[in-house]
Amino acid sequence: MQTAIGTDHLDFSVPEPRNALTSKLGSDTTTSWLRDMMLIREFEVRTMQAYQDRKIGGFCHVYIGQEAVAVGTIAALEKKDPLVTAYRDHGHALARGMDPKYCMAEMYGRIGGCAKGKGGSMHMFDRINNLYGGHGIVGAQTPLGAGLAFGTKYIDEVIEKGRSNRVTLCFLGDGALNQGAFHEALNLAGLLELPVIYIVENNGYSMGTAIHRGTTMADSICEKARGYGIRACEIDGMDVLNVYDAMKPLVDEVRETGRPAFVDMRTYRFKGHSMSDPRKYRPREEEEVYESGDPIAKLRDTLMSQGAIDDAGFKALGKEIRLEVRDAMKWAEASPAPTPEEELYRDVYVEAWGPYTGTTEPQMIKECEGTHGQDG
Amino acid sequence: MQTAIGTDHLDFSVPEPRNALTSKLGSDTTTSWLRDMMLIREFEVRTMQAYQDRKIGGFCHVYIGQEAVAVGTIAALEKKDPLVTAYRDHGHALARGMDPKYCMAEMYGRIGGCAKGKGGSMHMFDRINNLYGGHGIVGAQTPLGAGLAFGTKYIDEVIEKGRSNRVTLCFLGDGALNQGAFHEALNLAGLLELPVIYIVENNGYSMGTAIHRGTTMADSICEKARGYGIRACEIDGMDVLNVYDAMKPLVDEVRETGRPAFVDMRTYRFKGHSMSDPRKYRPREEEEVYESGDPIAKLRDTLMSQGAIDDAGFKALGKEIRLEVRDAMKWAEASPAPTPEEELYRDVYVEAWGPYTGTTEPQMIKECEGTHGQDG
Amino acid sequence: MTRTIEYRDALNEAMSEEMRRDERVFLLGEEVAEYDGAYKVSRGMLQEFGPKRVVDTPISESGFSGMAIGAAMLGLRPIVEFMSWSFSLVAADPILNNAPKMLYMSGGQFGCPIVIRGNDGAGGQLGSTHSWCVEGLYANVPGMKMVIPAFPADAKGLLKSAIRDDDPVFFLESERLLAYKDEVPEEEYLIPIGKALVRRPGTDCTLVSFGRPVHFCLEAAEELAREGISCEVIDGRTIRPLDIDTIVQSVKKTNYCVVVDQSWPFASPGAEIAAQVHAACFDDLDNAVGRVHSADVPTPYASELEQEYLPNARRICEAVRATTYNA
Amino acid sequence: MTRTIEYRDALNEAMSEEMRRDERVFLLGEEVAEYDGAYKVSRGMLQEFGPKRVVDTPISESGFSGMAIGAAMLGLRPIVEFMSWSFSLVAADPILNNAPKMLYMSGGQFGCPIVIRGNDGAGGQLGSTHSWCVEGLYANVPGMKMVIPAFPADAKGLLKSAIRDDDPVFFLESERLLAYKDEVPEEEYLIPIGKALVRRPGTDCTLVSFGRPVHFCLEAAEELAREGISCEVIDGRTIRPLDIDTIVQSVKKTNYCVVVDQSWPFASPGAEIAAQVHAACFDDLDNAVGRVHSADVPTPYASELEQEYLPNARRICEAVRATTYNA
Ligand SMILES: Cc1ncc(C[n+]2csc(CCOP(=O)(O)OP(=O)(O)O)c2C)c(N)n1
Ligand SMILES: Cc1ncc(C[n+]2csc(CCOP(=O)(O)OP(=O)(O)O)c2C)c(N)n1
Ligand SMILES: [Mg+2]
Ligand SMILES: [Mg+2]
Repeated sequence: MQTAIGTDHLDFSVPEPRNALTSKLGSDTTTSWLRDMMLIREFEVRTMQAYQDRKIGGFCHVYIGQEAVAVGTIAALEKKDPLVTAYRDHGHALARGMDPKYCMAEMYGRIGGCAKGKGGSMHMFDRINNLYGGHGIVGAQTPLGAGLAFGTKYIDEVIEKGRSNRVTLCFLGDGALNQGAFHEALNLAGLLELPVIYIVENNGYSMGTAIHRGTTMADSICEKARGYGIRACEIDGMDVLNVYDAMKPLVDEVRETGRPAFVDMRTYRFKGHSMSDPRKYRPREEEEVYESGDPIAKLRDTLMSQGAIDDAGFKALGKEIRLEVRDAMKWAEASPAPTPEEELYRDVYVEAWGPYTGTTEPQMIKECEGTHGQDG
Repeated sequence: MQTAIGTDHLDFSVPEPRNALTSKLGSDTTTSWLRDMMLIREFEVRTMQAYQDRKIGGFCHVYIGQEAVAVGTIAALEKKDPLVTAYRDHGHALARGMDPKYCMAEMYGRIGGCAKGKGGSMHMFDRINNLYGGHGIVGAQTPLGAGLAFGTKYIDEVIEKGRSNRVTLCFLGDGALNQGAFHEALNLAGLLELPVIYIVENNGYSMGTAIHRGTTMADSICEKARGYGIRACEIDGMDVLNVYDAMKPLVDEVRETGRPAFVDMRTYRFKGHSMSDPRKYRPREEEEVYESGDPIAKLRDTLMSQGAIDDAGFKALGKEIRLEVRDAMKWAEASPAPTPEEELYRDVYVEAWGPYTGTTEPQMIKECEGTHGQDG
Repeated sequence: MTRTIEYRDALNEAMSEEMRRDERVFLLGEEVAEYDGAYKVSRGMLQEFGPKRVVDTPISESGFSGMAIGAAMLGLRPIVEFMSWSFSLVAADPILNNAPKMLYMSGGQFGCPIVIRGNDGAGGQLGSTHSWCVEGLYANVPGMKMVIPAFPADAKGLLKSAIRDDDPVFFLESERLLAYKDEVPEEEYLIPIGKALVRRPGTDCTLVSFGRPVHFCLEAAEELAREGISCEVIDGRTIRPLDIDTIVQSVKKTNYCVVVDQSWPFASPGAEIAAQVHAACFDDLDNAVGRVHSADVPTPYASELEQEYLPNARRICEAVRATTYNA
Repeated sequence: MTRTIEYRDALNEAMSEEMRRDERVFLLGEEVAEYDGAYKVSRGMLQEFGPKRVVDTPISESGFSGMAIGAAMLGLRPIVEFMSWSFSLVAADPILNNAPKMLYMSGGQFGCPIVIRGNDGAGGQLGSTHSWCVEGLYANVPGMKMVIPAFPADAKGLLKSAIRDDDPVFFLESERLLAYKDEVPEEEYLIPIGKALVRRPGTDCTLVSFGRPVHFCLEAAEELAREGISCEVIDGRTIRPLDIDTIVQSVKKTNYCVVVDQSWPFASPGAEIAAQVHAACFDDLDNAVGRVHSADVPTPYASELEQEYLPNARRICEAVRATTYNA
């Protein structure tokens, strides 16, 4: 009989005290994070209204409460690093740099949407910003994440004959821990040494199911990653400075070693699962505890205490953002609907044959190409 | 940030020294295990010949080398306990009590086969002996195993209003560790507290792939079970006394607590993956090391040293078994082929409609019903 | 006695009645218990039957449908709810390789009396990944039955039959019909699997459909009647077994046929019906069978595209006019 | 210049040539590298291209096909080998929900130039779980192309086209044909996807097939010729897009048609072809289109049952005679 090897070497603990890195960044950067988080929040508040007003159809899942996760993790990336996520994807799209007007127009089902209105809320794609989609099937993005990491490594090493130097972030919800595809992806990532970080946005619920009702070892899901020999850590995802501080060295290390990692990112969604969820499955008190730790208020207070922003500045920022989102909505509203004649049979195949009319770039790509390079 | 709970409490180590239980059983029982293992071995040797002679078609995977696993684990069960396995299933069928003639006739594709010749080598079913099939898709049997455990618990508790008192054994190959379905099944077993034991017949290879080339944490796969809060242990599967000694308390405990367990059963297949495998992927020396630890020779030597059997007795046993298998082959050979008119459209639906002609019991069930009860 | 209830409540009654009648029946799936069902189909059932018989599962479709199949092999009668049949693709192996083949592979030893049910087809703007019409994919597979009711009374009577059926039944509901209200008998009744129904008699053209598009056909028939074209609308109700006799009988009378199938055209149930009608009515048809399907493209999100993508009354009318132009 | 090589070697040449030509192309799957492929299709490729381009994977079809799709989104051109398409059911979600829809869902931003290939259909007595004809299941889905070559030269030319194609291609081979030897040109050539071929000209009845049963059709045509029935055998070669024009042209000449499709009958490609031929040749057909399929039951193991289950020359001859009886 063999003795178990143990998994202690797989623990990855955040090496430096809070704010060690972020304090060196300067307040321009951290203020821009405040702006990004406020933009997501305002965008989502207006999304909810637009949904209520039936401007948006289908399923719609807002990101309110989780802003620090997308903003803090993506800040730790370089632009060239690919990113893929699930259906709760507006926050990632905006944090990655998608102009809110394309994102809103997508939900309005307009031709100006990032996917010409064909994808909808759950399926946000942005080639220029290396966002490889929101994906509607729980867990489906996790093998894709392994594939993006495989692909960047392949391109860097086999085609460019250089060193692998990109890191893929793959986000998933805690509910996706229970999909087999995720486990196959983790095993592949560990085995093939793929530079991918799986970030579980652990908001404690999948729809009405509290994590311990759907997932074994709910209090220490990092154990699951260790079963694949993958380093894992927990991060408090309600504080963007903390997220960045923990993520930056992790991203650097994965870029350096080329080996995967796993993050149990503790967060909370302030709203229901989707627009039709009455949230009867969790006590209001629990919500209040998390609401009192609102990630936007936390960063605002920190910046204020540092003198990086004052009350007037904060208000001005809020106003600026409200205007920006209002403009985005106007823009979306003004964008025409895709017409069946033009778009129904387009983008099915690259090739044009039979009824299929080939493919065209969405407006977003045409407008942004040139302003951003593929490799940032 | 929460601290990890750790998984030490999930270790399950074989509590008593080797032979503690088996020494109490008396040599009749252990000699019957020798017989069972020799029967499987002889059956498989003849299976290989019959395959070479084109009496058997399709894919065919023999169990030679792994006999101690099926015999030792199944000895630790009660007859009423369900069992489900993969495609390398002849050994389990025989160890569970299927008459070799039905098993051989199945591979000959004859009406006397356990499944009337419709299933073949990979799909052995035996309702009377509570064998819920060999299954051809890697990993497919693992959710079924959870379901058998769910089902026995449901019947015992909800329908019979009693206590859950059956244990399901679900066998899988080490290659199945990489199938998502297995991970979903483990999570369900842990979450719903299902009395099922997953036994990985870890023979070190899935086809030509050595375990470390396909599976992360290959030296300590128990870690994977711990990620689901499931107790796990390694057992040397080349010694049937040891297998029983370790399995019996585990089975008892699972029956008592109703909670799942996982076993990394170390074994080796002496032959190729299937009949067409030249085994170029492993060194002959490695094979020799394992062959020198042949589980049949090991038990024979133990029994001889205990005086339970002598050379003449062993030879006589060998002869008896050769005759039994020869008779099984004759019986199979004599059994007619199923005819398309009678059988092609039968057993598709229980109901008879259109071309479908309902269902009938195979000969095995008709002949055995009455001789064994469903609950042994 | 009948009363008017929603399609979702008809499903609920069917399950609850059968669970009262037979302890072997239980329900499992995501959010079916504490949440009362993602679409409230199982409302109140946890309360009545308790957590051992109404079982919440993790998001593990392959795992829990495989688990239900194992339980069915023991003779239990699980009802598996997929929140949407779109999520059944991750469970394709257990539901297609195990459930419908267990009886055959085991030579008649182990049946699999399971019901798998959930929303099928487009909801409202759910996009490509969430709008599968699995009849287009799965109907090819022998060993299971496939039921697709369009009305509350059928939903109840057919679901009760499905639960009592000894073979696996794929039961396809529609999110768009869950709130549809109609008369449902109060007393116990069963509707046999495999019998189509003439929903509207007519003389000029047979419209064959099943599931949600039956409603579009009735709408179209109304409009066409005003133009003087009298359509006979057949609600297939089950796809496997297909009640081809009822369809053929109608076509022999009308001499024209249009099939309306919400799945993609290629190799669909609609193609099968067209081929069978052509074969059985070769000398009776005055024109080729018309076919209306979803457009042969992934399901678009934008409302304007989705409306045109789906079969709808306008497209059905056009197909009937084109098919009967030589009448 | 041509030489006579096996179907498996034709596949090997196609992959190797394209990998030499384009560094974006790589091969992954179970046992493809160190074992030289479970069926020796990739023999020698690890040696030539190394482990970064010929990648052994664990038994994780969902994981590695999803991984390949992610890589394809970056513009790489993965070839995924499934040891058997029967094992693709566990990967149904990535291959059906991701690959064929990525372009549409992303509004044209991300294509998915992937080839998924492996053995399809019955091998010899592999039983229910291992004998899937996935054309019966998957052909319904838009967004991918489906190729099913019957001869080594086609296998090579079509696989090269598939690898260069910008859209996902499902490439269906047959274990029973891997050792089939035939002439294959030595020089570089491509065969376009979407073009059927008249394999044997004839005047009395059109036989349409694709994949392995094309050989049974040729056998049957030989026998029928002796009876004085001249069959025109069409090898469809690709199922999506379907070259209906070549088929229709032939039927307009012969006035009779029998479709031979190894998948189960219900809602199959065979049903689609029958329906389309009926529609396009309504005034030309002198009888309904005949159909030969695998029997509508799970695949049996026993040789006697399997032989009768599969389409075979005898059953094809019977269908042609029955279809042309009134000629
Ligand atoms: C395979 C699959 N099953 C079910 C669903 C329906 N569904 C959508 S979201 C969701 C809950 C997911 O929860 P989690 O992963 O924790 O993400 P969160 O919503 O918390 O961001 C479910 C069950 C789906 N989309 N895909
Ligand atoms: C899903 C699936 N993929 C691939 C196969 C082909 N296959 C059959 S057995 C096998 C190897 C399995 O190895 P392991 O699980 O270790 O079992 P062992 O053969 O060692 O008993 C493979 C790849 C299959 N049957 N099912
Ligand atoms: Mg969650
Ligand atoms: Mg093995």
